Formats: sequence, C-alpha cells, structure tokens
Amino acid sequence: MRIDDHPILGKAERGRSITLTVDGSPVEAFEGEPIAVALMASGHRVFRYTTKQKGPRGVFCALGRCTDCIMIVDGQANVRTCVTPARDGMVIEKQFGRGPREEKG
Amino acid sequence: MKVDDLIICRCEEVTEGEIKEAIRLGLTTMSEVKWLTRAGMGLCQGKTCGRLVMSILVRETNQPPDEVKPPTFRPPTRVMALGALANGEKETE
Amino acid sequence: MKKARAREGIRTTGIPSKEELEASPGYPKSDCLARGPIVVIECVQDIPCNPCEGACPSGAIKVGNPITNLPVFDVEKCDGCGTCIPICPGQAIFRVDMTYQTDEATVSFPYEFLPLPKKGDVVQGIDRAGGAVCEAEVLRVQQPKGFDHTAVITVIVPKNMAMEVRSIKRAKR
Amino acid sequence: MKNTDMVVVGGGAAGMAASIEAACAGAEVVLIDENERPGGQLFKQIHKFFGSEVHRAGIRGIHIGRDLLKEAEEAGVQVRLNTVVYGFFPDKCLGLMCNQHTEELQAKMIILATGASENVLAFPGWTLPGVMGAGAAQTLINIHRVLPGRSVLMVGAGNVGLIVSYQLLQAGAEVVAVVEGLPTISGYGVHASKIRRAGVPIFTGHTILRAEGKESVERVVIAAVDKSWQPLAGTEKAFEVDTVCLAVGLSPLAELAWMAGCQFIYIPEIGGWVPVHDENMETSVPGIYVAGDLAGIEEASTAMEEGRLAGLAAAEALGCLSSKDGRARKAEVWERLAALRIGSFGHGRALAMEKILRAKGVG
Repeated sequence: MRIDDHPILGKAERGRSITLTVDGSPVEAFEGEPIAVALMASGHRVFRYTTKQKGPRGVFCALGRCTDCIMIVDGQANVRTCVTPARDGMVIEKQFGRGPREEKG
Repeated sequence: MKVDDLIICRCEEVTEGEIKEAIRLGLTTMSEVKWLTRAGMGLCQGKTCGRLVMSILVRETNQPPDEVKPPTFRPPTRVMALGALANGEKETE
Repeated sequence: MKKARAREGIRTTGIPSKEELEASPGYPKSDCLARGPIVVIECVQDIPCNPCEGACPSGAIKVGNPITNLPVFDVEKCDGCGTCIPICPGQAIFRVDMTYQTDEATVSFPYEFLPLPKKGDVVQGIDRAGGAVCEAEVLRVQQPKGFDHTAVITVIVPKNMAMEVRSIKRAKR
Repeated sequence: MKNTDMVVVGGGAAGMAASIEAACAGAEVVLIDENERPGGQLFKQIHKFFGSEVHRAGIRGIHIGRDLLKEAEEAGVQVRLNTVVYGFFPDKCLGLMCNQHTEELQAKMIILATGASENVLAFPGWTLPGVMGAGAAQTLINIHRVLPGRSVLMVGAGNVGLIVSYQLLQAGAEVVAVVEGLPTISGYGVHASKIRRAGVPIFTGHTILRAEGKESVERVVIAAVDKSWQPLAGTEKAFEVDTVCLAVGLSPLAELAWMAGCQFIYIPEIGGWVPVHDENMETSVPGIYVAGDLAGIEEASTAMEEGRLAGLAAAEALGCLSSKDGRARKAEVWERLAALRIGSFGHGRALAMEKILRAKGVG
C-alpha cells in the first residue's frame, strides 16, 4: 500500500530497489527507508509477539520511542524497525518475547 | 474483558489491576509504582504509559494531579546497547 | 431553543450553521449574489489568521488588527477573481456566480485530492455535510504553480444548489 | 571534552529557529537531533499554515521546514544528526551518543527544544497491530509514503486528529469516522469542515469501546458517553476498519529538563508538567532555555517564535548581542507571539503562559 502519487507531495522519490529476507521470504524494499515501512508496504502487520501474553504487536509510534516494532535484524534482537534504515540483504525475523522463537522467554 | 485486565504498560505488559494493587499496598508516587510493578521500566522507559499510570495514581489515591510528579529520570534517555558507554571517550557517571 | 441551536454549530458538527454563516461578515447577503461572480467567505471562528486579506488584489477583504478578527468582505470591491480561494489555510473561501445561466450557477472551491476531475466531467455536487445533493458539470480545473498544489475547481450546478454545493464527490483512486 | 557556545537539543521548528537566531548573532551553535534528518514534525505538516504573513501563513509546513534548513546552513549552524542526548550532567555537560559511541559536550548555553510525545488511550485491543498514534500515521503517509491501512477510525477531534484525518484521505485511505469524547470539536472548525465535506462523520460525545481482531485490528466498536465518560447502553456502533489512530493530546518530552534540575509547573491546558521559564524562555537553571512544545504544547508557528526568542536571549547572554539590540529583537518576537495567542483558541494558552511567568516570579 505505497503512496506513489500524492495531491500535494507529487510522485514519490525512493531509493534503490533492494531485497530483504523476512522470516525466510524475500520482501522488496527501497534502500534507506525504515525496515518497518518496507514491511507495511508488503502487508506485514505483526512484527513480534510479547513475552508474557504472547500478544501480536506492530508499529505504534513510528518515531523510535515506543519500541513496539522491535524485531531481530541480522541476528540482533530489540532493533527498532521504524527508525532503522533498510539495507540490501538484511535478514529480519519476528521477535518472540526477548529473542527468536526457540528461546523460552 | 475486565478493566483490571487492561494492559497499561505495553512494554512490560503491566495491567491496570496490577497497578491498582500496588497502590492499595500504600504506594503513592510514580517511582514507587514503577519499581514495584515494572510499569515504565521496559525498553521505552515509560514514554508511552507514563501519563496513563499517572492518571490511575491520581484517581486511586485522590491526590491532586499537580502532586503526582513523573518518576526520576536517569540517563540514558533512549535505548542503548550495553557497552556503548564503554566505547566513549571516557566513562560517565 | 437557543441551546438547541448552539448544538448545531461548527463546534459540534464541523459544519457552520446557517446562523453562523449569516452572522459572519465574510458571508455575502443574498441580494449581493445577483451581481455576478463574488466570493463567499465561510470563516466563522476567531482563528489568528489573515492571508486572505493580503491575497485580494482589489482590497475587498479586511481582517485588520487583531488577526483573530473575522474577515470583512466588501462586495463592492470584489470582482470575483478567486485569488483568495487557494490561499485560505482553512479552505473556507468559495466563489459563486448566480449569473452564469438562467437556471444554472457556478460554484468554485479548493480541492486537494487525486484524481482531479476534467473539464466536462459530470460529477456529484457535495454539500457541507458531505452529502451528494445534485449533479455538477466540471467547467474549469485551475492549478497554476502559485496555488501550491491546491486545485480550484469550478462546477455548474442548478441555481438553487449554489449556496449548498461546496465540493464534489471524491473519485476512487 | 569538547566545548561550544551553545547546544540546541532538537532540530524541529523551535530548535531550528533558535539555532538560526543564535548563529546569525555570531554564536557558535551545535544543533543536535536524534533523527536521520532534521525538521522535527515540520516535514509531516503538508497543509498550509495559519497566522499572518510574518508567521508565513498560507505556506505549507514542509516549505517552511526547507527554508529553515537552508537558513541554518547559511548561518553556520553545526547540525549533528542521528545523535541522541542520552544524559544531562553537571556544569551543562551533555552526554551524546552516535552510532553506539558516546562523547561529552559542554556548552555555555543550552536550549532544549525536545518537542512532545503523543498521549495514548488504553482500551481493550489497543495493543493490536493497527492501533497507532495519529503522528505515527502522519509520519508513514507523508514522510515514508506508505499507508498504515485502508480504512481508519480516528480518535480525537483536536487539530491533530482533524488534520491527520484529512491527510489520510489525501494519501488514499478512507477515514470511516472521527470520535471525540468531549461534547465539542476542540480543533479549528475549518479543519473539521474539510473532512465533513469529504464525507467523514464526526461523533462528538463518543468514545472507542474496543478494537477487535485476531492478529491485527479488524473491527472497532464506539459508543456515546455520558457526562462522567461512561458508555451509554444501546448506543454502540461498529465499523470494519484495519487501523485506529489515537490523537488524544500531546505531552512535553521533558526528560532532559527534569535531569537538568529545572523547576516544573503542572498546567493541564498546555500538556501537564512544563518547565517554568521567564519571558526569555530561560528556565530556573541559569543558561538553560526551553522552546516549542517542551515549553507548553502549542502550534508550529508559536514554536518557531519561542525558538527565535530563546536563541536571541541566549545569544544576548553570551554577549553576542548588545542588550539594546537584544531587547529590540525580542520585542518583535513578543509582539508576534502575542498575536498568535488571542481569540478563543489562543486565549487559554496566553493565560497558561502568564501562569508560568508568575511561577518564575517575573509575571
């Protein structure tokens, strides 16, 4: 659901076309845009599941403050995807609790 | 869903019931509630839930709102990886 | 009765009531409409704002000091050029021409959605509450650089709808 | 440790204006912003601003932002991006972090222009993906050019809720309704009129009861409320939406001001706890100034004027401006600020500002 044309802002200017791997599947993105934006554009809404209630979470503040959109990026947990620029080949995984799915947490 | 089951602190998944329980134990300040319940101690450090906790505290303790101050703020103000401070020019307190 | 009316104004519905409009010094009296194209300023709240005053090349709009004054419209000076329409940050200025045809009038309004209609399109005329009230034929779509992406659209509507129609139904993107 | 004349924290409307004034007066200014690009909320403001010609009325926020950036560059402001001020230490020393490296920077004068954060509303389902701040939606559509969803329920009919609703429509989303708990619309009526013409209903005296959905928002239920905000039975309405935006007010982002030991005052009309400051925007800690939403929630136009004021006052305190010139320049800003704080929308803020001055003992 990208906004390619806009009545005020005109045509969108985007970075180079790149590919991310999200939970094992390729996702098209534009270099430099926040990871969360590429995910939303490709229809992803659930970014992680919480520790206690295992509840789904997604983008909430989009400013890097609330930390709801954290995911595992290139093996590192708790990365705020709404303020982390996408780079070609990044490997992104949903976070379960404080880490990857296997970990009991 | 009961009001007490409502999540107030999104990071630490602290419910309204848990916060009210802490207040029933006699806690009256934001800092005390934070330490006991962990509301506001998660990754976002209370940036999202702070005002909600404050309003519950005001309501449950009948304090005037201008007597419920935010908890003490300490560095860092944003998420920092452990070791970032050690990478600096010198240690800070 | 007074209370019931207060509940109908712009602060409760987002729509200026008939009373609010008629009390506003920017809203022309109905007998002025027969003169030809004139602007209709539907500014009813004391917002600190005055770009309309500077925009009018004929000095027909006066806000003065303080800038929370409602714009006062001088129909004698207005030549209906519509320069003020895209300038108003509140999109509260329109133009009505009751002299367009015997049974038809034109209404001009600011529009900032895509897609823009084209001259000759027949669209639905929309009133202040967002309801479709009549068919409207697009007469002009103006969007020079100076408007900064705000288009000014002029549509032809039945005369009795000229003081009701304030936009057109948005087309699906 | 590095030293400089002045550090401005926050590169939004207030911080940029402060930096420009101080640098033009001859001060060495470092402007710090945690984001990849400066501008704060200005680059999300794609609508035309209110005010008068001197406030750049009729011009879109994005253009004002671009002009400020250019002015800051020309004035020689050193802009440091992607840099977080993580702490405030004695003797006006700031702890900075950039790319996981820290350093310290000491300044003779500090201007805090850290802005605000969005308030939230807790209701069943509010943690579901699809519920987000109105500011989040605005960032996504206007900066990143992606829709947060196809159909949106907006909670809150202040200016933020009304403006973001309009901008969501411009971006191609549908806004099914705006819900406002108060009996009246608190934002500008003209903003409400724009979205009414575009077909969006506004339910005053209503609240959101819950958001429902398995993995993300699929449906919301709203209801009318009585005077004590209790939902009235039988008034429930459901909407199929995938997004709920919360526009329920802003709070000053004041951590650094608290850490700096500034005195605060509680004024609910301008966002709650705000740092006490004088007519020069100087706080109770000498040499520390505040401007913009941190000094009390207002508009972008007032934020820019407060920034100019703080920048001029701090430059004067540094000796870059004579007190005669400083006084004259500040008087111009005071006059412009006063013009923005009148009428039914500005009067309450003017009273709040007087309260702050009285708390500082200068009113």
